[in-house]
Amino acid sequence: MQLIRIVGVVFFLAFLTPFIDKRLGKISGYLYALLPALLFTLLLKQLPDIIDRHFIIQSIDWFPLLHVHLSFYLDGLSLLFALLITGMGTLVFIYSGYYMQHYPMRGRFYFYILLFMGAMLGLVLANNLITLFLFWEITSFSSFLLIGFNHERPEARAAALQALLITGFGGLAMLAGFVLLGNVAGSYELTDLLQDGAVVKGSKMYMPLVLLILAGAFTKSAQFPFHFWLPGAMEAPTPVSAYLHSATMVKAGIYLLARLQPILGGTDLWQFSLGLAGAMTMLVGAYFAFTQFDLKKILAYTTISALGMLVLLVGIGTELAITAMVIFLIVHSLYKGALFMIAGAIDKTVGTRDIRHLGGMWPVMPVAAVATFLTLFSMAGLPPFLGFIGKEVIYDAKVQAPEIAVYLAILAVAANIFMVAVAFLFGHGVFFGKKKDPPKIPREPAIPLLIGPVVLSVTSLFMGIYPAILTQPLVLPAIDAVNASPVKLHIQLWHGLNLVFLLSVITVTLGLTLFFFRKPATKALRKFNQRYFKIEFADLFRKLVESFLSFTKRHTEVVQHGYHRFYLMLIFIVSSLLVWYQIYHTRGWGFEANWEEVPFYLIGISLLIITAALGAVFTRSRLVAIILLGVIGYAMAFIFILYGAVDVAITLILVETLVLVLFVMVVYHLPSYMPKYSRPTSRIRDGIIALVFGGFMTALVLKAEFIKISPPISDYFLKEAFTKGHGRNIVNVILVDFRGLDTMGETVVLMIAAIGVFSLLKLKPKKKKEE
Amino acid sequence: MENLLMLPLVLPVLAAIVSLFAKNSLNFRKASGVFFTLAQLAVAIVILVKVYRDGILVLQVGSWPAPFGITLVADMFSAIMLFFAGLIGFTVSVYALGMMDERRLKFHFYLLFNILLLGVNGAFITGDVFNLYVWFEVMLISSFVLITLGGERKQLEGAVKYVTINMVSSMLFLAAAGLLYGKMGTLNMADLAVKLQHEPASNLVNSSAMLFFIAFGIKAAVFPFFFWLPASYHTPPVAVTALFAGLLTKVGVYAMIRFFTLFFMPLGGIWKELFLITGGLTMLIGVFTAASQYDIRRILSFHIISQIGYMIMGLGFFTPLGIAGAIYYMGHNIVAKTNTFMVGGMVSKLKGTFELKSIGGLYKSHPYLALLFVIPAFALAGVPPLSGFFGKFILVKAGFDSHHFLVTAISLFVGLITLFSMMKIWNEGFWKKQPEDAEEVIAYQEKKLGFAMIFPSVVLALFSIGMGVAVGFFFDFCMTAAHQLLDPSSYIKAVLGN
Amino acid sequence: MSNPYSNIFRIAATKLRPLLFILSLIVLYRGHQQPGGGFIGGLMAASAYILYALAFNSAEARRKLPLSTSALLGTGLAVILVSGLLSVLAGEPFMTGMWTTLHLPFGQELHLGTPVLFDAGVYLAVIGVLLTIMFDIIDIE
Amino acid sequence: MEIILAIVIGVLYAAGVYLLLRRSIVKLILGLIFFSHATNLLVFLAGSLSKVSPPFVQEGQKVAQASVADPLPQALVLTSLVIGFGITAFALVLIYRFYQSSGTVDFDQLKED
Repeated sequence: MQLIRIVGVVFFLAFLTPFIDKRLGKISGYLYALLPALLFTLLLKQLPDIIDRHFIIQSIDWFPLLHVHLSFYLDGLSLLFALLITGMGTLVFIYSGYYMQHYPMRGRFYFYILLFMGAMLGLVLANNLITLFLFWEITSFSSFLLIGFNHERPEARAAALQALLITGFGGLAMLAGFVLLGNVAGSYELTDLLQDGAVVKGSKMYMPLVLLILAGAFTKSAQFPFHFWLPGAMEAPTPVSAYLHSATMVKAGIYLLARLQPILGGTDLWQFSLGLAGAMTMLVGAYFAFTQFDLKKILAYTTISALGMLVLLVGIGTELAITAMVIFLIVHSLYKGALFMIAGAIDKTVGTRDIRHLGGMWPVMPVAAVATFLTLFSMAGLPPFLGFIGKEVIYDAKVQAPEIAVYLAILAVAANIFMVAVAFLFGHGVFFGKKKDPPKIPREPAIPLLIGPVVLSVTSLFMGIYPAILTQPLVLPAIDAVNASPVKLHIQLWHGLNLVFLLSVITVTLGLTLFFFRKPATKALRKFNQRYFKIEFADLFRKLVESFLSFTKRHTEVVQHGYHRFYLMLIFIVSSLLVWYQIYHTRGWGFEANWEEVPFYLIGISLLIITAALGAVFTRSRLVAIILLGVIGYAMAFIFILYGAVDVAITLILVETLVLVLFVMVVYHLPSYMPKYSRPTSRIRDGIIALVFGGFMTALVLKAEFIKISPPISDYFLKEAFTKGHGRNIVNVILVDFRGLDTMGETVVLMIAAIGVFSLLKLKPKKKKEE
Repeated sequence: MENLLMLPLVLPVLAAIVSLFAKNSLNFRKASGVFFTLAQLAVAIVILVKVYRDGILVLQVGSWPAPFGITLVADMFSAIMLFFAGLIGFTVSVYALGMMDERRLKFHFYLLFNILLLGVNGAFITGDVFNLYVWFEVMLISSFVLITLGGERKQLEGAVKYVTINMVSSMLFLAAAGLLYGKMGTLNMADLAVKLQHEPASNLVNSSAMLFFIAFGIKAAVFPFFFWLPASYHTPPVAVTALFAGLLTKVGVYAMIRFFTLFFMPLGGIWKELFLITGGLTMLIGVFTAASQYDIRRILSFHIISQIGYMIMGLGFFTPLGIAGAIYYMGHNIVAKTNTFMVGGMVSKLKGTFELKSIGGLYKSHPYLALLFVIPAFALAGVPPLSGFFGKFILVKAGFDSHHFLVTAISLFVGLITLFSMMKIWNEGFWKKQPEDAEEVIAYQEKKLGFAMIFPSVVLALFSIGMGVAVGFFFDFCMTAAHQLLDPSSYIKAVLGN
Repeated sequence: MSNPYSNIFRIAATKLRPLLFILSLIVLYRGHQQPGGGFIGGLMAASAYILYALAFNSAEARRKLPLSTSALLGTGLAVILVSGLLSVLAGEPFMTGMWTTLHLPFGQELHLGTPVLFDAGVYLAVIGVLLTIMFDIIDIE
Repeated sequence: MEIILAIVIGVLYAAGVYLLLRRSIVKLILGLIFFSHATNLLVFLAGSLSKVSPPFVQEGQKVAQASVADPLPQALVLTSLVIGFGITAFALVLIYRFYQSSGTVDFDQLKED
């Protein structure tokens, strides 16, 4: 099987959506579902091979110089994820087929979500870290486009940007981490890296690279304190929430952690970071889920909690913990996907997702109610659902975790108590209790909306009842991949009466208690939140962005302030500092002032130039300034003649005259020159800057004069000007022959200057338009 | 065949001559203007292929042997830059067909355009220090005229700043060239390199080298010399800005890389540190300034600065990968930056303004424009698999390889802010609803976007994608160029003979 | 410009024009051997017309020109380019000097080469440039 | 004798810098002209000043005498002079138009928006 084709075909279909959607219109969603279904069966067929440890590795050279290959790897872990992605994908497409049928820009929706699915498949199948990163980023961006799908809502735009910035931040950190990892191990291929765990752990770069990679995984998987983008992401259409923000994209971080566990895991740093982040996230998510009103928000926070649990389990890293992680991953995907679909279905048919406006609806929508409750039982970890097994293994893993077992167990129980309560709150709130009057008359949601939840809850049930047949073959290869050593494990529903079972019982009991006292409890908690726990992370983030913006605004006002002469001033000051530093640094040149050699006329002419320059600087009359400028020009021509530069002198005199004429003609039109704009202090400041600048130029000239590293090439010109250049005026021969290209350029400059003058004077903006 | 190298210089001059004589037929002038840019692109491709296959191309102009006359040299680096100059020249000239108003076209727009390319081409292929000055001046004067063309008040105000600061830079460059000649007695780059290599006292050259750094720094718009750029780039018509944004600062970077790899960095001294510090600060300050803007052109202008920082940083690493990365990044940036400006121009054509606060709704009304924006914008932000991602990846790798962690971390952080700025344009201009109280937009009659505007943008977008997808292919050129730069013996041998 | 000097100025400008023009040609031709050359020659020739334009007006001076200013620019540039390309036709590198000797009557020899042609191109272009600039500026008044 | 000319160059640059830092746009142009004067003199000085006869090949000889001045800096100065002239002319007209459209010669009144 060509793995690249599995990924490629999804992208291919994505790029066809604009055409397909135009042709097929409303039914396109159902058709798209065929592709993930097909891929699901294809992947499932690989299962026996994978169980027999016949892994697939395929590679295409992409950027071999830097060891980047489009390489793919199918083992138990990637297969499990790929199955989840395609399986959930099938259901989500069926669901969207109905849900999205009247949405504006439906075509773009399918485009993005297919793009996402392809990227997600690529991510879990990639063998090369950089390839993985490529797909990782595409999931971020397609998620951005999907969260902001209702783009005319400011909240949607803000949430999309927030998610993108956070995951983008993590992505960049992760890229840095990958590059470091690649540098340490000499390869980006996971299959190579899996052999090199010891090298990596022993390297000096281990700590930075782990922290950087964790930043990527944690942001993507919404770990505390980056968790807040996930509730915000509920701005996306519900199929997106069901797919991306519960079952797949947020699991990418978990996948990565599990994938890298054999390479990076097992150290204190790893266990501590994952443990801390996971535990915090688990608690924070569960706690906040309890106090939400919006169904999707409730689910989002429970997702956060579950993600925390998964990270924690990867962090513990024992065989049992990994087992628990893998099982719970499946459990969670099944129930969370189903619940989101239910929430969306209710929203669609009833018109609201606010739990305060819902209630007593089981008589009108019995199928939905049954599916929901089956799902919720799994979520609450009741037997005989897969959720029960999941929870049992989790407790088992924690009880048996080294050293910190007690604390972990307590944390897990605490979080699960909230989960149980939330599960009942959700189910009860929607289907039992008083009937309220929601915006639309409640009825059974359409069949396509229910297929997903029903399939998922039934799967969950059967996987719980027949763990050996259904669960084990799926789970074992994955565990095997993470532990990188074959695992013998027997998964069963009933473990017998032991500590773990006791914990389960406690959890359910306390959860139910919390549920029964929900009214006082939520009230108290909300009050508590208002008073003591005010931090809204999303707000905090928004403030961070805003203060960054106002910082940049101030920064801009400082940097690009608009005063031209201060720009110049800064340039002059920095130049002076840099050049003086260099002159000081390379000061080894013999410099001796020899005033005796200087002929008197040279002193005279120099004094003339200096005086004229000072005069031109300080005069208040522009006419005097212009005349003095002319004097300088002619004096310079004199110097040129003294040193044998006849042509230069003639040209300078002519040019100087022309410039004077031009100056007079132009300045004639300007208002009388030079009102006294500047204060004495600024004059002194500018004077100092000018002297420092002029000073280094003098120093450089002297330096050039006293250092002659090699004889000039012009001897050649003296020899060849007449014999080969047929001219006696060597300067002219240089201009038209030896360096004729310079003269060509020079002529072009003149020509453009002329055109510039012409267009400046002749092409003026039309009067009637603005200004 | 060595005369091939004269074509990048002869063709634009020919274009100018044609334009001067065809005074009365605007259509002919337009057609020939575009034709000559296309011809330059074709020549550039031929040169690139030839240099890649057969090694460095050299033309001794006037048959004068190397250190004495002017030598035109195309090594890989030059050829790559020449190619991008041709690509941008051609695409922008087509774009200008749709964007420029008739009046400006009448006033020799295409002549100026071609002469600007002459300056750029000349700068890329000359092997002579003073000749480089001349081409800089050609480039500069035509950019002066292009920036003022039309004579609107804002243009003139921006131009005065642009002109003065750039003239100061030119003078410093000229002074540095003069001082270098005074010490070394030669102007030919290869000859200079040889003389500096074998001279124990050559580090004394370093202080005039600082003048080169400042002069090129101003041209390349690095911190703290960049002020002229944001002060002026938003004033001329967007076709002009697109051309400038893509090419002009890169010529400064080109000169910086050329001079410092060939002459000064092997001498030792503070150059590496200076480049890393300048690069880091340029990235940061440019990107911060961009984040606060709300005018599309100003956002993009400030990002030019920040992205120059990446290239300077790559030079500062001074490893083959670093320099190749800088070259690759330069190519990527030339393409993507020009394209974002082009899309910005189309937005203004539709809405009559560049002010993000007044526009919106383009995602809904012009989906293909949204797509055209997203590609270069994502490329700039470094999203895989577009060109910018690999630019960033290579530089990060080069930075980590050479243990420059801080500046590399800064470059990653800057990538994030760049993403933020690009998404700001996206959120405000494309996703947001068209604000109903934006007077200038309401008063404006929406213009249609013609093929001439869209086509070049599509070409550049495909190029951004291609440079990413086929990164191995493109980077091969850059790597060859970097090896040539770091081991100048082949360059020297090609120019001077044995 | 109706002061008593203007008439004298006009007469001077009219008389000087051909004189300066011929002088400029000499400067151009001698340039390769003696001080002078295309730029200086061009400047002198241009000043003939600039004086004329100052004495009368730019429109009058334009009329006296054999070619329009932009055609002068174009011709100048074209001559430069041709002088460089001649050697290319002969298979030599761009801008290689090609020399030939013309035998004039009375035993005179005229040594002609592409560099001289090049200088003539500069000469023409410089005239075009200066006249464009000066005429336009004179037109401001 | 270099030292005196080096000082002249320094003074010209200083004068240029000082004028460039003024608010008046006319002084800005003056400053630029100073800058280009200073630079031309500097480039000229870069050749050695010890030989002073003009660089010509004498009649009847085929090779110039060794005592002639270095012709290359002269050629460079010539080129840069001419280029400088073109740019100065353009800049002059630019400030004229600048004044015409903005009505001021004071640079500080023009902050970018």
